[in-house]
Amino acid sequence: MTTTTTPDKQGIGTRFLSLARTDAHVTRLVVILLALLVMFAAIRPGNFANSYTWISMAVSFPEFGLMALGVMVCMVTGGIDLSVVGIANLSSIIAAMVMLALAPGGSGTAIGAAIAIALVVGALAGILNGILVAVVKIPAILATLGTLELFIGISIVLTAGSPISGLPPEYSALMAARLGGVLPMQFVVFLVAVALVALIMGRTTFGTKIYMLGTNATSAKFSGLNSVSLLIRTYLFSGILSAMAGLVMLANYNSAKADYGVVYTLLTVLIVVLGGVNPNGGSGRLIGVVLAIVILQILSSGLNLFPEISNFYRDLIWGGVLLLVIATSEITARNPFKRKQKEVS
Amino acid sequence: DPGDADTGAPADGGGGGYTIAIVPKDSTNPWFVRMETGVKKYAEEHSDLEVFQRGPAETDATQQAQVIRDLIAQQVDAIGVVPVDPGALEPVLKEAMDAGIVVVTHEGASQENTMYDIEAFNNTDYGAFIMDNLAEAMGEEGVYTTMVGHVTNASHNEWADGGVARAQEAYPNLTLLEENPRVESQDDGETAYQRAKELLTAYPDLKGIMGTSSFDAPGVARAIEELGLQGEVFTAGTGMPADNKEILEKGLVHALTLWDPADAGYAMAELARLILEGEEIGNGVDLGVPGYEDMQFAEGSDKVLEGAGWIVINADNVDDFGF
Amino acid sequence: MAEENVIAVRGLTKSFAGVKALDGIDLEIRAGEIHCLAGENGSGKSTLIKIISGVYQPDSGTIEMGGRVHHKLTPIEAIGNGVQVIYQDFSVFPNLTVMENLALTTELADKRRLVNWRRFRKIAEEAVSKINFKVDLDAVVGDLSVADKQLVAISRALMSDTKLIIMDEPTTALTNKEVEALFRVILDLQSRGIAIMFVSHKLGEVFEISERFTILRNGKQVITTVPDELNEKKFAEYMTGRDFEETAFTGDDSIGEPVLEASGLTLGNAFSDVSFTLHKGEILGITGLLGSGRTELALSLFGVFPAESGTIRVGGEQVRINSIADAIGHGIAYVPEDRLTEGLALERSIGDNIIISEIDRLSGPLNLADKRKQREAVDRWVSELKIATRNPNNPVNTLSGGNQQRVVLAKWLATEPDVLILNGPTVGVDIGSKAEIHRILTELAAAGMGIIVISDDIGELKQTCGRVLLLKEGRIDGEVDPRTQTEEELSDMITGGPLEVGTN
Amino acid sequence: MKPFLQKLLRSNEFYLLLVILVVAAVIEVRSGQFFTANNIVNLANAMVVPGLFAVGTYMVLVSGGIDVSFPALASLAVYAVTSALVDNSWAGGLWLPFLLVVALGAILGAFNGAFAARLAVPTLIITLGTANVFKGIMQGALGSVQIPTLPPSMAEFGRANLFVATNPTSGLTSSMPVSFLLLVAVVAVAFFVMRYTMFGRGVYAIGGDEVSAVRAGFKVRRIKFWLYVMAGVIAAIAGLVRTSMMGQMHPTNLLGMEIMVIAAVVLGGTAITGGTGSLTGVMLGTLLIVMVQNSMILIGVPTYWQRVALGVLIIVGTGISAVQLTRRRKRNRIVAA
Ligand SMILES: Nc1ncnc2c1ncn2[C@@H]1O[C@H](COP(=O)(O)OP(=O)(O)OP(=O)(O)O)[C@@H](O)[C@H]1O
Ligand SMILES: Nc1ncnc2c1ncn2[C@@H]1O[C@H](COP(=O)(O)OP(=O)(O)OP(=O)(O)O)[C@@H](O)[C@H]1O
Ligand SMILES: [Mg+2]
Ligand SMILES: [Mg+2]
Repeated sequence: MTTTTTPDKQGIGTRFLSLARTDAHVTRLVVILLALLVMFAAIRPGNFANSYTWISMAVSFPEFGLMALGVMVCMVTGGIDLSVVGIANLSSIIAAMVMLALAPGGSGTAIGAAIAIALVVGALAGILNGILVAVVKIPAILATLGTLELFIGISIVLTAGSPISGLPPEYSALMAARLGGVLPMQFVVFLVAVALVALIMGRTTFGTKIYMLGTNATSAKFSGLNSVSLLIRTYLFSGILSAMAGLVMLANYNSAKADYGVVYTLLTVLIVVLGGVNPNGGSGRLIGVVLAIVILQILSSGLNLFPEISNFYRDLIWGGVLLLVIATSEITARNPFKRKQKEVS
Repeated sequence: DPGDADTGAPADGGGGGYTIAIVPKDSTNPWFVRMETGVKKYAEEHSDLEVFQRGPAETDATQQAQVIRDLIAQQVDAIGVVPVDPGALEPVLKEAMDAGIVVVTHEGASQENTMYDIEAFNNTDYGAFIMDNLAEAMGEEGVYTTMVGHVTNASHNEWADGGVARAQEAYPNLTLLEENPRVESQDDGETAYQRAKELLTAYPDLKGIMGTSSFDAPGVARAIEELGLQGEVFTAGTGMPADNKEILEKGLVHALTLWDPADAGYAMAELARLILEGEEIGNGVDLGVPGYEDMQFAEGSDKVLEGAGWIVINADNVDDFGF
Repeated sequence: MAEENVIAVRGLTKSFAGVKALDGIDLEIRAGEIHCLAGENGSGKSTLIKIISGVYQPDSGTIEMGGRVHHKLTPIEAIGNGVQVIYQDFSVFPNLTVMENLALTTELADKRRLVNWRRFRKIAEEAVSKINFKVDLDAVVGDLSVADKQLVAISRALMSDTKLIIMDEPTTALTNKEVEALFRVILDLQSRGIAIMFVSHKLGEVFEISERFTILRNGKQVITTVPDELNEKKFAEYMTGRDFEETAFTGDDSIGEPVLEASGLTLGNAFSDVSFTLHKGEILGITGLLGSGRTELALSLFGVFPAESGTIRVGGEQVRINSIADAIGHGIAYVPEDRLTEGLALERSIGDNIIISEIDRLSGPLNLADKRKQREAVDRWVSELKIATRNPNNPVNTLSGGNQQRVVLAKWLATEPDVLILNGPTVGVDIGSKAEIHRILTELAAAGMGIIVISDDIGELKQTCGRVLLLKEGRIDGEVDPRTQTEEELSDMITGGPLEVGTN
Repeated sequence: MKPFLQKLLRSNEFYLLLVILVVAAVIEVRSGQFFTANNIVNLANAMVVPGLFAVGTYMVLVSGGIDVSFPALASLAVYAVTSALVDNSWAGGLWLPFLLVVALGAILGAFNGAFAARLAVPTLIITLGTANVFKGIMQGALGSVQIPTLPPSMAEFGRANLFVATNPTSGLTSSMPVSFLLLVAVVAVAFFVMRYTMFGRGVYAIGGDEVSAVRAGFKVRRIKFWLYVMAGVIAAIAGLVRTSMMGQMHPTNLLGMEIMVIAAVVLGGTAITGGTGSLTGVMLGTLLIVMVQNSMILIGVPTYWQRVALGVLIIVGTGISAVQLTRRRKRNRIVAA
């Protein structure tokens, strides 16, 4: 992950070779990433060598990176969360309102309270998603589509559609800070989230359980797993990650608005599937998703280096990369009669 | 200082000259496609400079900030922005200025982190003028409402507010439909058409719809024609001549208003060059395109430069523009 | 006399990513013969079937049918040559009606492009009448009982020009009664000159009906012969390749105090007023026809469908079991009927499958997984149950039936239950694994666990159980000591005397 | 009679119809405008494009797949054709644009189909990829911009109407577009294909159990391939209709419709896991969504509350059928997660 800030191919190479062995899909992503970096370095050495290039990327991708992590954990259970953007904006709007209400001039406590409340809002929104999916048993793709509309709707009602700005300077200052002079705060937040996800998915019983649930919900049920509580906790987790994204956006734009980053909804899904998470649930690794996030960021920032190439080629390239990856993954290991998991919606 | 700024100029940058990037709200909207023609024209006239337009794929504040961040990373010398949402761009534009990049904006009167903001006019007056058009068509009496692209679109709402304010002070017989003072077209001609039909079904005495987004008036016009209300219900708004030739000539729309985005693009680039070359920017500065030869500071501001207003297009002059 | 062969395969070989599933198989099926294909789990039976029916292509070898030599087949070609397969999982369409399930294959074989619903109904009516199977043709197959699903699959196979019907473990899901009915169908088909090839792990029935056997071991053809050449012992040796001992029931009757007492349990139309007591160290059999409520009873003891009335006592004190969690909490474990969908997460590792029900106890603070404890638990059960795997991190679907079943068992033993309920514990498991599983059950009982075995495999009941409860239409219809009864007496008790085909 | 009644009470369509009637009643009460000739026509008009998309989506969902690429596919097909014809100032009949759009739709659909038929990857991933590719080609390679004036034949087609409904009280006139016939035709064809051809039954079979479909002798790959081709053609036709009726080509006009259409189809009782679904339900589901989207003002929902209302509708609508399903499972004691 440090690749984005220290573009040192030696390091990357050795670091990923070990990883590559463990997972064919990860290998493919690593190859793509390396190819990208080489091209970048060859065509635009000036920018490649310029640390600001990497720092600015590290500022940009945490917004949707955090949301993608949320989508990932839901997809592992065989679900999906289309409402991440809605949750992010709703929680950042409420956080902004709280800051302005408590101390327009800004104060440590006000900011602390605002952050806390944003996370609570995210958690509540996630719980609502979880209940709709686990208890009412609405297919996740529809339940979270509904709540996406709902959350954006509520945000519009709260703000009459206009942005909430004029936040206390301390807050954006907090985020504008650079850890050790280099690492942007947004990036640090993202790293924390990644660590959190790695811990929860890989090191806790909860993680093992939701992978089980995603693989075969019926056998999970017969093994005594409480799918309702598991799913609610999963979407809650996604909600909190989205709220973190909201807080990052609040800083990046020094304002909150109902429709910031609506384009992230499909982007996050794209990232997660590109990262190798199976929409039918049960499989998918964090490292893959993180690689996908970095790849897409480098792609779009790289494209902006070429004014003569329209930004619309970004979609073309993203789609192409996705198709390429799945095509190659099929060739390496195919099982035409692979039954698709259908238990969880 | 320029010398330093140059090191970052793209490898294929034009002969050590300045690099000036213009960042529109998005790139399919015909509005900004037109703006790019102005930018290209400027680039041709100044071969020593690297001047280009670079917009986000969608009209989205986060995407626009992303583009600007990448431009800063490329160490361009100047950035001219048409902000999707001025508030949202403050931090990234501040970064740009801290990095020694010249920043100018257009349609961003409220922008703080900019050196100068060019307004073809002031938003409130522009809205007022659209209202004047509508009022004239409506015979200065009747019920009207306003349509915006999105309730979240800052300038659309400012224009609409300006129009409403104008109606209140100047047209005592115009009344705003208070059950539904503002509807959304979602910057979509089809939605504008559907909403208009619904409005006219729900409120039989509705006589005028003030459009703002360039999709509004054409969509509303479609509804008026289909519902057989031609000559009874009226609309006005912003629009490009070519896109609205038909409805203007049919008389479905009395008049549309615009300023030529190409000129705005050209003017931004010129202003950026003047600043880069250390010229004094003051009242009367000439940005080299009609309507921008004699820019004046808005009163009480030393940032917002206002130009000589807008163009009205109607059935008679719609063919005279060539765009 | 190759003419009278409906099919002859020569030197068939097939391997999957290294695994040699089939290795030089030569086999002839004659018109009107009943040919049994036997072998342990993973010996290649299903693969051979899938090749003959055109689902898989062989790596080498030929298939002669309809007077032509094929190097590979498509499903349609196979069907065109009169080959019909009744798969282990029946391969019916759960979302479609009985009528459509019955008619589609015929219509496809006739290369129809359009659907004529009247013709569909005619085809369906004919099909069911052939085995006089009474069913609502407009019912959705997904809602049918397992037995009816299979009867649908069988009727579907009886097309006008069928020459060979292959049944992959047709009896795994059937009760004795239904097996008898099925055998009548098979004999009837035979009399019409249709050849039958079937796969089974149940030796009894194999001997009852087969005219010739082919036995596979690790993809190789061990022998093809006639019954008189074999007795059950030799048969088993051919299959397993080792000297084989049938274990008879050894569990003594020195049972301890009650662990599970059910009284007056009732659940809607599933079962009513069921009372029984299970003691420590006892293996209690529960048997009855499919639909007699035995599975529902087990599921309600396990909290899946809580009983509407009646009381349950565990270790003497009354408890409420309204959820699976409750059941597990009270030390009740359940090994489900269908391990593939209810018992295992096939793509997850063997290890995770073993510890999943136990995982909370194998965790540290903040329910952080304790990898060391987990590892120890896994290793322990893999070795105790002799699960054949090099690496417990491999996914479960790399194991064959028998071993998969042991994984399910291990999962529940890991929770150290007081009461272990097994539903069809050895369905589709070969004799080797079967004996092993029976041995394990007996040991567990000896160690003081209370065990309920739900089964209609009479041999199994005789070998393992001290007492057997008969369940009929949701009510307990008597209790027997299997050792005092012959298999025939037992099966008559279950089915309520000899029966007519298709009266179910 | 009785079994029929039971069946009715079980059917998702029945409850959907109830919901629609309730919503209609609400609109009528709040505005007195619902059951007016021209409002009905307005709804029919608004339903054409979503309705067409819904048909294709329904077919794909039944096969157990899911297609999110159709708006991008339609936009690309129609944009390419329109701009080509405009550049060559085509003044001829509608047959050419129609033919070209259908052909292009088929080709792009085949692109989806090739992947879906060959790869065991969930089709959501595939179509996410192709959607981006299609969009990228249109906006990047073709550098799409708004096209103000269409070829005359398309413009006429867009304006042509079957009849004009007049509201006696308000005198408002709404015209029923000719394209509504297209919707009817496509629904009719789709109904025939799905119910009366082995291809259609194959689609259901694949959605029910793909392995069994292979064993039964269905040419699963071929069926999937042609399924996506058909979906592509239908989507392209929908795109042509929208463009013609707007009288202008707005390249991005359709983008982002996918999720709402899928919601409508699932609302109509088509299982998102495949195998079940009826065109009646699909049309009812689409009608419900279109009705609500186009009646917010009539009901008097303030603009700021409209998205909340839409969200609630989706949640409640899908919630009802979800609860139905769970109930049924319980009744039949089907063990499910
Ligand atoms: N599709 C497949 N991919 C990979 N390996 C396979 C596949 N099908 C079968 N095998 C392997 O081929 C061997 C034979 O499998 P097969 O299913 O024929 O066994 P079987 O005799 O049917 O076992 P059972 O009695 O459990 O049904 C097994 O070792 C299995 O691992
Ligand atoms: N598609 C497949 N991919 C990989 N392995 C397979 C496949 N199909 C069968 N096998 C393997 O073949 C072996 C036995 O095949 P099969 O599925 O017939 O056995 P089973 O059904 O698990 O056991 P039984 O049939 O005795 O209940 C198992 O190891 C199984 O994993
Ligand atoms: Mg088998
Ligand atoms: Mg088997």
